[in-house]
Amino acid sequence: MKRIIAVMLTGIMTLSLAACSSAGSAASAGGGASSGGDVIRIGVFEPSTGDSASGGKKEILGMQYANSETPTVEAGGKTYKVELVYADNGSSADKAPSAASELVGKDVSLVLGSYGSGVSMAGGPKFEEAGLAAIGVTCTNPNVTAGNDYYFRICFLDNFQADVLANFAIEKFSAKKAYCLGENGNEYDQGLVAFFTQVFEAAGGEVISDSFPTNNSDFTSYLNKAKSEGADVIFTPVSIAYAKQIMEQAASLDIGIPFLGSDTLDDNMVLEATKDTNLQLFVSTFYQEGGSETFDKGIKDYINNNSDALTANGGNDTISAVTAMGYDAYYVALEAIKAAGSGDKAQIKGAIPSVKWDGVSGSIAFDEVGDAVRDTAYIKTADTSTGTWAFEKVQTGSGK
Amino acid sequence: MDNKAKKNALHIENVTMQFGGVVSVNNLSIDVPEHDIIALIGPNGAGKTTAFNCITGVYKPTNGLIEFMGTPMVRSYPSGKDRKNYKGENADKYRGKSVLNPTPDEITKLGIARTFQNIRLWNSMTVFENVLTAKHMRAKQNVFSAIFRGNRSEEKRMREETMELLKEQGLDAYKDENATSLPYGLQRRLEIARALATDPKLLLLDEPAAGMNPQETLELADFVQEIREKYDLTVFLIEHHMDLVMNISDYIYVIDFGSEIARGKPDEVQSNQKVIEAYLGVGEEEG
Amino acid sequence: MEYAISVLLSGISVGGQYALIAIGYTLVYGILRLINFAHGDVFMVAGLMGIYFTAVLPISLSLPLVIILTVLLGFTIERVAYKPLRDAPRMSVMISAIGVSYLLQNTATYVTGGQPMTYPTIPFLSGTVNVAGTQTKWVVILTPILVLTLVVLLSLLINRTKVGMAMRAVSKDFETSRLMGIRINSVISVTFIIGSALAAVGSVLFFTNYPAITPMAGAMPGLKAFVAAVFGGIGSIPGAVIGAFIIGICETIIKGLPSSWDVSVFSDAFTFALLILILVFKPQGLFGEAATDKV
Amino acid sequence: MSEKKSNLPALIGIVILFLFIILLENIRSFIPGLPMIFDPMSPLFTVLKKAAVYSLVAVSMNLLNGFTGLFSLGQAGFMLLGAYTYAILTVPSAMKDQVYYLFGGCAFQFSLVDFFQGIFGSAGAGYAVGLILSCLIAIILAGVVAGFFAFLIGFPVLRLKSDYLAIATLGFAEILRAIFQWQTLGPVTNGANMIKGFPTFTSFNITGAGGQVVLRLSTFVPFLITTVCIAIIVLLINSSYGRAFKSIRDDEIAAEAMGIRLFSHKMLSFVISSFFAGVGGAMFAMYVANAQAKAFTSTMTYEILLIVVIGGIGSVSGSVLATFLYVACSEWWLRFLDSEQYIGSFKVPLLRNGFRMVVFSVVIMIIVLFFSQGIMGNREIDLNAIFTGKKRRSGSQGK
Repeated sequence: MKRIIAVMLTGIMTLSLAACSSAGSAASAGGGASSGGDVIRIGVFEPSTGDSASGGKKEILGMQYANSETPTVEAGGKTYKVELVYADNGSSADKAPSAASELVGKDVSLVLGSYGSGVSMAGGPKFEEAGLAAIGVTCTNPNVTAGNDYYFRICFLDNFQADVLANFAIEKFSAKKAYCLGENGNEYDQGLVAFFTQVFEAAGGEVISDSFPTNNSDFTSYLNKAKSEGADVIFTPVSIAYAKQIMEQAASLDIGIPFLGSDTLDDNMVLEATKDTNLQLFVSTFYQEGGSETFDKGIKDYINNNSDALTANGGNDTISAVTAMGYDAYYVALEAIKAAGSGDKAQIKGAIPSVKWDGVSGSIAFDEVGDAVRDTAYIKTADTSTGTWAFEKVQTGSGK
Repeated sequence: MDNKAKKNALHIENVTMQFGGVVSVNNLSIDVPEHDIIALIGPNGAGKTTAFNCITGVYKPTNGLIEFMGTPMVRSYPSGKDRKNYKGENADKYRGKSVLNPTPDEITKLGIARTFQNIRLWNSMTVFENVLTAKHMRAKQNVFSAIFRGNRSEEKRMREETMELLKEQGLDAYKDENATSLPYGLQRRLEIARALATDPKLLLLDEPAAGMNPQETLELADFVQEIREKYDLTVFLIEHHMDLVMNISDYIYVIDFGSEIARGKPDEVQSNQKVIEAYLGVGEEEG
Repeated sequence: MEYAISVLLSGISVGGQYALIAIGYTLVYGILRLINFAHGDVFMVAGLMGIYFTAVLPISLSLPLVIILTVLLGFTIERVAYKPLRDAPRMSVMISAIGVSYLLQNTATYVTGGQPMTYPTIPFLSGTVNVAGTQTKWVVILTPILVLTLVVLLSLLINRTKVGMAMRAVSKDFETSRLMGIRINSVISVTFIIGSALAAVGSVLFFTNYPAITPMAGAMPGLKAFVAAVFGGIGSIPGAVIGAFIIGICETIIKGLPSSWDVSVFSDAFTFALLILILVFKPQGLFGEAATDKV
Repeated sequence: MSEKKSNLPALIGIVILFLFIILLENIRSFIPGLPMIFDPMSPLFTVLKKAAVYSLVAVSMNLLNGFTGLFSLGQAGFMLLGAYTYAILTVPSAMKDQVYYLFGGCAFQFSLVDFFQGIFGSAGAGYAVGLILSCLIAIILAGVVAGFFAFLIGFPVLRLKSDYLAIATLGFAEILRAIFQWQTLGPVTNGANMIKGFPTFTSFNITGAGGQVVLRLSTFVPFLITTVCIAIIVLLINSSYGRAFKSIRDDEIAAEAMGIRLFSHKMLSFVISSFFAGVGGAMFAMYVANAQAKAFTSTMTYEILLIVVIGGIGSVSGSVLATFLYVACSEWWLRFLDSEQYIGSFKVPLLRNGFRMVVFSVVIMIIVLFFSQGIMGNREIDLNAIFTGKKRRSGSQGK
């Protein structure tokens, strides 16, 4: 009897959901059919659950702000309303393809995202198959754009970033010995560590590296090891939650070695962890607050006037670099639409390589692989007394 | 007594089973001649089922030897810590000989099949499947031929034989019923049919009449004798029901607290004072 | 030397925190023969409650509240998700436990928005102290002491009180205890209450030391605590505690091995390898009792 | 009654299903005016592909958990083995330097794809034959590797009791993951980086001279592989061995007493289940177009376990049905729960990111607690009955 009820319930659920979803897709299909109308959809392929949710949300924030600032675009003599369509890729490679096809199914004209390279690589083939261009915002792994004609990106790459940080370590601290710590199985961490090691060792330094297992919470052993090995700098290109743990534990251990971090550490939750400690933390990043005053003011107002945005930003109005990147990505997308003259995805794809845009994070242009041409990164340091980021310098790589 | 003249199907010698400090079966020796029906009786907790479990490989006896059809099947002696704590007799009788401790399925393969005191049918299967599955052991097939139906003739044979068995047991009408939905008496019968499906030479019945009414018990007695003839079986059974035991057994062993207290033909045992004291007085009231 | 001490200190602290979770596992398993997969997540939820309460209430008030609510959570989980399945196959109960764990993790993701949350600083516990040249938090020193105290108290409870006697009886023979008129359900509830309370205390200690909480924060400590409980002999409280310390210390030693060996990634894998080894060679654990099945 | 005859309707049904899927995927190129949902890139097809992959994994888990009564939680580990075996064997040599860029190329230069292209040529029909053969062999080897590992770890773990077995297999999967992520093995496994560039489902679309797709088969291929595999599992379950597995599940002691070798049958079930989990893993790699150890977590195993429970432990058709429902709900139909919705001007409360999974886990708990039989219990949908319209007595084994 119960079984029959179960089957019935399931049936009803299925039917109602199917009805529900087909209604939804019918609506969007209607929109799609009238693409001669006045709406252009931009897909936002970002994680809002899972490990990278925090970064993904901040990136979305930049796009939302840009969208609120410039909600329309003129192309081919017509004014289109720009609509952001979201799909959560769940920070995981197995959810990414369906999130990608969700966007394809909603008939978007191009896609922005994602925070995190793994999901971008997992979603990439879907976009390619659908002939849909994607602009990566902060996915820094070389393999995102390599071998995929439809993936572009506006950020620098892992090897560049590692290069910059290794040079910074040598120039600023005359470092001879570096301790690298990354998450086991995370391509972002391990890629940066590998590139950092190449550059640092080429410059005559010594590198000791360790990996910690996923969901690790005790970092004191690693930090003590770095200390006992006499490392001059500690390089931790890890995701936000781990970075936070590492900072907290380093503070209680009185480690006294400067930390170098990659763009992921440019996050106010990490910053918070360094407040009122004697930690030295330097991160390389895409954008430094103060780079564009109008943008800074605008986005702070936007964040402070919108409780959801404030939550997404971790409860304060410190601007993350990824937010600025999201902002720039939106405008690059608009430029591409303008250049294409319509919302047609094939034309947009064709237009992107020639797009040039002076964004808040610097000027953006694409090379033949689809990567942004960038040769500088910002280094900033955590001001532990005020709990803010302080600009350190503009750093170039070793030129390799 | 003509037991000596006959060949023994099962020969149990000095079997002791000790759990920690408790001796459940103590120095038990039993002979089960071929084609006979032998019974092992004793009050609750006397160690009857433990003895069965030693024969069928569920337990490894602490000490003793069990021969099947003249070849040693189980042999064990206490060693190490067990030797120090050993409370039974003949501790060193089998020392030096190889330890034999086959698993239950190996014993079944030799030709010993059993039923259980608390019926253990496969509850998700039909009557037919219960018997058919017991044929699996002797089927000539491997997993590939089974998947790709290369064993079709073998499968056909098994199904036919199963059907035959069910017909003989009068269970064919129920073949598609779920095994556990059968009345109690039929479940017992099915368990015996399932045991027969493994082509045994020796059948061990663990309280086959438990929970049956007098009528069913009578039928069971006939049934046991019938299958003995038909399949040329030797039967070794544990029973509470005195009627059944006295009716069909050729020879009876009585144990209490793990040790043998009497043995003999039914009428001899019946009149044995020790047995009456230990067991019959209680048993009659119960049965 | 200084380095060795620092590794040992981390190990003791990690082990102590595992111990508090492991006791919950071992109690529940001892009685219900159920791997309570949700236990690690209860621990995580306790941590989150700690964050949310201290944001609005003083610590002296919020910590007791966390313990009470965690106990309530553990109690509710047992009543809702395990009790109805008392007579179902063991697999069903375990699946239910996995389901609860899934639910707690997803709810935590929903509530926190997937952001790692920062555990508040608790005065004194978060303070630092210098041990033989290594700086560490007070909580590291206090955890083992607290664990040992709790073990003594629990042993007293189990060996000297009526409830404890009932618990022992139930874990020896569930059915007979039921027939003997022991109120099984209340005994089980008491077990869950004790386990959850310990998880709450554990969460305070653990997250003071490792202050970032993600929805997955409970999963790994939970699994490791279970391994510790098996290692020590499931059902035995001192066993669980000793197992937890051994695992904690081994883990930090592995992490602390020279980087050139490149084995630190296997600190978690080691725990599981240890589990498989112990299950194969000494399934009853260090202090557990072997059980025989009745045919 | 001969078996072949009675299974004919089911076979015809399956062929019709295949044709229907091919038609469905290509229909929009014949009738362009159809709604977006029929676009080959729409979520419908992503869901169908993923569900096809997952249903094989779910059925393989059901074989072990449902039919043999072994509670194993190692499925993700075996999928990982399958995915990596497939990926390493099929990445074309030309791609290897780029994919293994951190390690200066792959230590394992052989590629099945190149091998067969060397034989059959790299264009036209020769290419197709080479592709099919290389994928087929790689998939089978993926299963073999997974099965072999199962065989190795089966020795220690299959002697354990139910819940210990569960936790030991779970631990085994975790160990495997750590090993595959280990940078030291990078030249083979690519360490933390994903392996990509190998043939995926999309590679099976037939393209014309200009590179445009003529006939899409990317949804059909996973259906075909899954159907064949599940058919084999069903044949196994209905064979003498399948009955032996069930007897072990129902009563181990009785099974042993009836001469069924417990250990070797458990091992058999474990190895076969792992073989198909490995095949499922290879297909999963084809679905996500990459292989990365990070994806094969215990959460994945739990997800598959929950699918099996929803479908009914001990029902193959239940598992398949539940997989399609589960994947469609979690990846498609329930996505609306994750974003703010308005009914008119009324903002529906609670809806925001993560809500979908909360609702989902509540539904799962309700099923586990109140409908523990799942959708199908241990019954099966009789394909023959559906396609002949005749209803046979359920449970009839007299065929």
